[in-house]
Amino acid sequence: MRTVKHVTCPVCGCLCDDLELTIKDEKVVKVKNGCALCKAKFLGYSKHRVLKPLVRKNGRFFEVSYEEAVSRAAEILTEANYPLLYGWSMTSCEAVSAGIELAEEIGGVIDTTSTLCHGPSTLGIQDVGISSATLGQVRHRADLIVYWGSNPLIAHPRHMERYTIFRKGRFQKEKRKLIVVDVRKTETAETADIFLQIKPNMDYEVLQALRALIRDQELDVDEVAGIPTERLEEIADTMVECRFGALFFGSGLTMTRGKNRNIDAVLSLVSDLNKLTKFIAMPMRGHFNVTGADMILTWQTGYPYAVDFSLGYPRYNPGETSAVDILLREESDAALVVASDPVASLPRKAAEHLAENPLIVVDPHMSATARMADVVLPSTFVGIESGGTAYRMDHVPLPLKKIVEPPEGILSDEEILRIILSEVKRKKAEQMENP
Amino acid sequence: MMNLYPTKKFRFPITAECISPDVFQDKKIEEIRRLTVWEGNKQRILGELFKVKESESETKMVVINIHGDVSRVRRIGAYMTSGQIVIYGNAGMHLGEEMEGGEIIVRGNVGCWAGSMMKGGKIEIYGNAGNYLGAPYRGVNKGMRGGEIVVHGNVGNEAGAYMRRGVIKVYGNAGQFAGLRMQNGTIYVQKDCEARVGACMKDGKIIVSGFLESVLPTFTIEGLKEKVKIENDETAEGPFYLFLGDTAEDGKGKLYVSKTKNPHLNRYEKLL
Amino acid sequence: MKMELIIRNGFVFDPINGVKGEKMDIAVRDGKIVERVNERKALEIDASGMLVMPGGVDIHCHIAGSEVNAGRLLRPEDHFKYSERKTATTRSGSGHSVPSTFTTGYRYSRMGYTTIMNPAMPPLMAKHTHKELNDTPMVDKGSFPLLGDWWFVLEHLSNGRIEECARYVAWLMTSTKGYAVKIVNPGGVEAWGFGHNVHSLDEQVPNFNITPREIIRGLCKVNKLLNLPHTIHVHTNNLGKPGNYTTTLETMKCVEDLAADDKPVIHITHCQFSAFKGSDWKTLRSGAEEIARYVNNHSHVTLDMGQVVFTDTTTMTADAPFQYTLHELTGSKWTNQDVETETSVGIVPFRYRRKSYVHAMQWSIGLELALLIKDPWKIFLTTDHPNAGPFTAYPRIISWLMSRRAREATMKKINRRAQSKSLLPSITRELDFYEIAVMTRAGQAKALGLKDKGHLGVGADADIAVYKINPEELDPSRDYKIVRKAFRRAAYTVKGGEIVARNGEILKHVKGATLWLKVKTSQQTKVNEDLKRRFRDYWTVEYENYPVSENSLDISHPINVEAKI
Amino acid sequence: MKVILVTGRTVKQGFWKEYGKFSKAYMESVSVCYMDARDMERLGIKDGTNVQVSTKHGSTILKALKSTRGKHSGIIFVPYGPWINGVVDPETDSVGMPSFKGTQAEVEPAPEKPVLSLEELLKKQFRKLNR
Repeated sequence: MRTVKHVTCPVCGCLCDDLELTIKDEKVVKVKNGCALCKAKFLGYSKHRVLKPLVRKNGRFFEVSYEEAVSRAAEILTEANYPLLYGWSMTSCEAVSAGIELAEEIGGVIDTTSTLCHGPSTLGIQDVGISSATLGQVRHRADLIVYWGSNPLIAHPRHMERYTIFRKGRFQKEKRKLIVVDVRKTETAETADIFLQIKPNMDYEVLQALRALIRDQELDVDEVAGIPTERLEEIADTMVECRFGALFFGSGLTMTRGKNRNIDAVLSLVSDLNKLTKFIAMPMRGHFNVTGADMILTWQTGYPYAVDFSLGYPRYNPGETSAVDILLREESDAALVVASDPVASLPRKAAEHLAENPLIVVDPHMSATARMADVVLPSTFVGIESGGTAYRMDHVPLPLKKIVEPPEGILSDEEILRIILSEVKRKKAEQMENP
Repeated sequence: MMNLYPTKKFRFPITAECISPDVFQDKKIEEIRRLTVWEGNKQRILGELFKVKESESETKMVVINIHGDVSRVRRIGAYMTSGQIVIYGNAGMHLGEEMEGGEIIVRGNVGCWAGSMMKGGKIEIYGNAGNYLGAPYRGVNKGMRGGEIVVHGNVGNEAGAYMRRGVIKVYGNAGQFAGLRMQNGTIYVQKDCEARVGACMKDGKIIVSGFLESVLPTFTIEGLKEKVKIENDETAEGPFYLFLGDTAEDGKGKLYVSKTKNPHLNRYEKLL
Repeated sequence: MKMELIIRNGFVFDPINGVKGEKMDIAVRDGKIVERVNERKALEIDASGMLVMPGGVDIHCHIAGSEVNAGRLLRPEDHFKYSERKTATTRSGSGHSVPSTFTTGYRYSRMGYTTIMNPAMPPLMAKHTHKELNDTPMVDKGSFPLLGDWWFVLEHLSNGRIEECARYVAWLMTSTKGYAVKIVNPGGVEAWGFGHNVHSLDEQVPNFNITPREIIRGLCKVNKLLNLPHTIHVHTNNLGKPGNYTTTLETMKCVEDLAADDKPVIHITHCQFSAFKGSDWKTLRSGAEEIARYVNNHSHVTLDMGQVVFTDTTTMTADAPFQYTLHELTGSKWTNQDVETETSVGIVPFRYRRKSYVHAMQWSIGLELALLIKDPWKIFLTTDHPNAGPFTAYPRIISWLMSRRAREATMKKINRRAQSKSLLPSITRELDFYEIAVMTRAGQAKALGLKDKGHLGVGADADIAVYKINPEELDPSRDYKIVRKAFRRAAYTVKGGEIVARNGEILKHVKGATLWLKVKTSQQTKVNEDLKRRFRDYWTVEYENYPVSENSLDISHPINVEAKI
Repeated sequence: MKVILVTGRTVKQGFWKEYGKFSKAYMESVSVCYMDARDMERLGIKDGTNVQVSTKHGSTILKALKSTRGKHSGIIFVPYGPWINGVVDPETDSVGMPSFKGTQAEVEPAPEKPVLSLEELLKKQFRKLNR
């Protein structure tokens, strides 16, 4: 038995780095400090593993060597006219970096699960900017917390305990005020001082109304999205009167009608509030390294997700170069999925085209997507069986640790991608010689 | 006059900003066939993807006719300054992006970002247009700066976003957020309009002659108007409610909404 | 073993070794300048009729890290028309004012630059900065942690515990793999945590019993105690505000008594932004004369220009309250990122327009400073990339510095009122290639304390730039356009003894090392459980997960520093 | 009955997905539909009755569960997952994001129709597995 301390949790965007794990016979047997999701991952990850590379022949999977699987994968990718490389939010920055180079080499489109969570938030930021901060800043200073369209008690279980409601800070010893805005009374809403239950698809109207109210504009209407105007005035006053406000928003805003414009409005509201007090906003990023994938794509290509290399240089235009749109238009002719399960998470029509493509899946599990694959390359669990770097939702980078040995012979995402890349380069050089 | 016929049904995105009168000008047909285009990640020449034929023309103006479905072909007519493109079929994204002059006529539907950031000239679409008609590229705060777009069918979301000058006329329906953050210019929607028209508009004019799902709470009623000028000698017959907004950004844009088609808005009348 | 190289017959400008345009050969072996090489075996560059200089050194350019990346993310519109295609040797990229990392490295290399300093690293984000620096090829690089508003610094200095503070700074410098102490609007950035600012050197920082003056003096003393190669690197209070030149003068004065042996103890960065006279934007005037007079009479200061060029760019500094003011002023989109316990960042897109009075005055002020300060070893060429313009504008700035005619050509096109208020028309000075070599490499390397950079003496790193300019034939005053062109595309860039670029074409993608300080103090801060708890209490990460490990640097180049404590 | 469909995360979904998508526990945590008690009454169904949820994009069979999350009449809540993905609106409005929340839907009782297992669901939905 041994213990490992200060472990970073590879589950959600909170990226708690204070876990203490007990290891027995190269298995995690005890998790200290972790939430339910964290415990589920560390104690349950080793089930339903794929332990041998698989290649589909005549509709059936056959176990093969990594060499054979990689060779087949490289063949698929080299031949493709418009390959899609999707996933990336549940692996290390180092693996993403290899993925970007691969996408560039084969003239593909690389997109992350941002596209399905906070892609619209990025579009909002690109239109109006964002006033934000690291989570410690919130912890030390905020006296007002707003969760809008997000349910941290479920999706980010330790967010409130580590950074907001249940934690004291240097300048904030008293209890903070909590406002929750949602379409139903979530677990988080139950703990709120103020809960605004608004009609679905009406967030934009509420946000704009608040913006007008903090400018002391009068509204011509008596209610917005089911909320009386006087009540909105009270909320506006509460926001203006705080010393430091922090608004966290989730997919309740990005996935509903208005999408990126809801975020545009939320960020504009927060920006406006800075004329009167201090206010910050932050997207509640879901997967543990979706922020890191955005970051590394941004510094290597200039763009955070949905990057299209088909013309030999990076281009970006979600709606045009994003995964779901490409799949719905049936444009791709090959796909590589890393650390994600799009067949289980994309709308069916998009998933259908993905499955029709020659499909390569790099994943430790037999996921729904792996079930559809032509090549399955089993990999290690990043943050458990291999290390690397990940970014917390507030852009703080943290180390992922290798805690236990992976099953014998199993490679990491990064290693697999690097060998695919070199195999692709080899095949391309070969083609140059014998066209 | 150059005629282009697609040689096949395209599966991959085709990038072909070379299909522009400015590029074709003074080029021999052989040179035109050799222009670079991209099919997915493969570089091709125009002659591989299109049969190119020259035909007699009465005008000196460069005219390009495209016969067939080019809905996967992007950037046709981008940056053009003169001449004419006529498309007998559907056209792809970014049609006439940043065009400065000349004319594009589409006898079919067009994809998103048609006339994006255009500065001059005219685009006339007989079918429907996608989202972001005349709207700018991501992060850009200058939309349409001149010229005219006419759509006989419907348009998607964010038509005329960030518009600074020019006219967009839609004879069908419009999606959400028409005229988002517009600063000047005119948008006319003859039929119905989804919600959030004029969101964050600072100035300019939007006219909705059909049913409007809802007016943003940040618009204030200003009065009633019998008719509104669209451009030159074209007017829209009312009566119209006149709203001002968007007060969320201290805007003073004018939003005209048909009174007769929108009885659900008559509650505003008590404020007049 | 690497190849040997000989650069023949060039006009060599090597100010550190007193070489002023003499025709000579430069020999290279194993990445170093050597006395001689085997001339039959060595690869030869024929540099006859060309300038040979040490590789360019940039003391201040925001090219990597969380704030730069937030700028990239904010601005797809900055990138989509500035793309670089992948080639057999290079990676692709994009960006005008905030280019992607690979592209940044290639662009520097094309101009003959080989060493660059990234001047603003939030310590908590150091891992990020170094990841980006790893991906910035072609150049050696370093990064300055932002320390002026770090709680540990504020607390120790307010209690007068200079030595204790120095030990923490030593720990942080080594932990973050940093190169110099950066101070930005001291006290103002902490005040921004609640949306406020400080407005003079003697205003109390809210919640901390300390003033900006005490922070600057304290860190200046710490810097000396630790024996760091560069001085404190200061972005002044009140930056970007009319009338701020007095704050700048006071800032320089406040450490006057800490100087010894005529050595610099403070670097005032992007001084143009801190040299404004006047009471508001309408009455804005240049404070360059006053600042130049002070600098000409003192030896404890170095500065860099922060030269404005007329273009669309992205402003980004840790001076978040200033960035907010800029957002209010322009109405442009605004990104802010406060970093717990340490610092902040603000980003606003900006366009410098010739026809704007203020922007034209800023353009003039930068050049006035560079020309009125007599000693080129005291003021260096920068644009505070990308704040006053992208670094790719350096060749243009060189032409302004070398040619009155070039200045007049631009002067004619700027705002008329600015034309009449500018001091530039009265300045006749035109710099020569030697002075340019000082301002763009030798002086910068010296100020940074980089012993192996910025010169071509035996033992120096073989980082060399060759430009297609014949100083015997060309009159830079008249032929400033040729000068500009030549500096834009070095004929050859040699990095670590290898030819990496030729006539603007990248021949080889090389990594470049990360330079950082391994500071040794005789008595180190004892890290016990209590201290770890305090770390955890100040930050939201574990003490153990905070430092940047050396093996995370692709090429680590530690520089050992023996502290005096 | 006409409702608005909202999909999202739940504790169980987040928990069991770590154990593998083909586990029974994952299926049981995801192939469910949380409804307002009054809506269930109106439909005449009990806690645990199967319902068919349909939109113009497709339909699926889920087990209806009484929501403990206050009143939200007219809204049904379904955890993210393959069961509901055939039903949500794939339209991205040219921003890349499908409409996972706020889709108009129809709910009807389907006590005799079974909830499919993941394997069955995939076989039904994807041609590739039937070749």
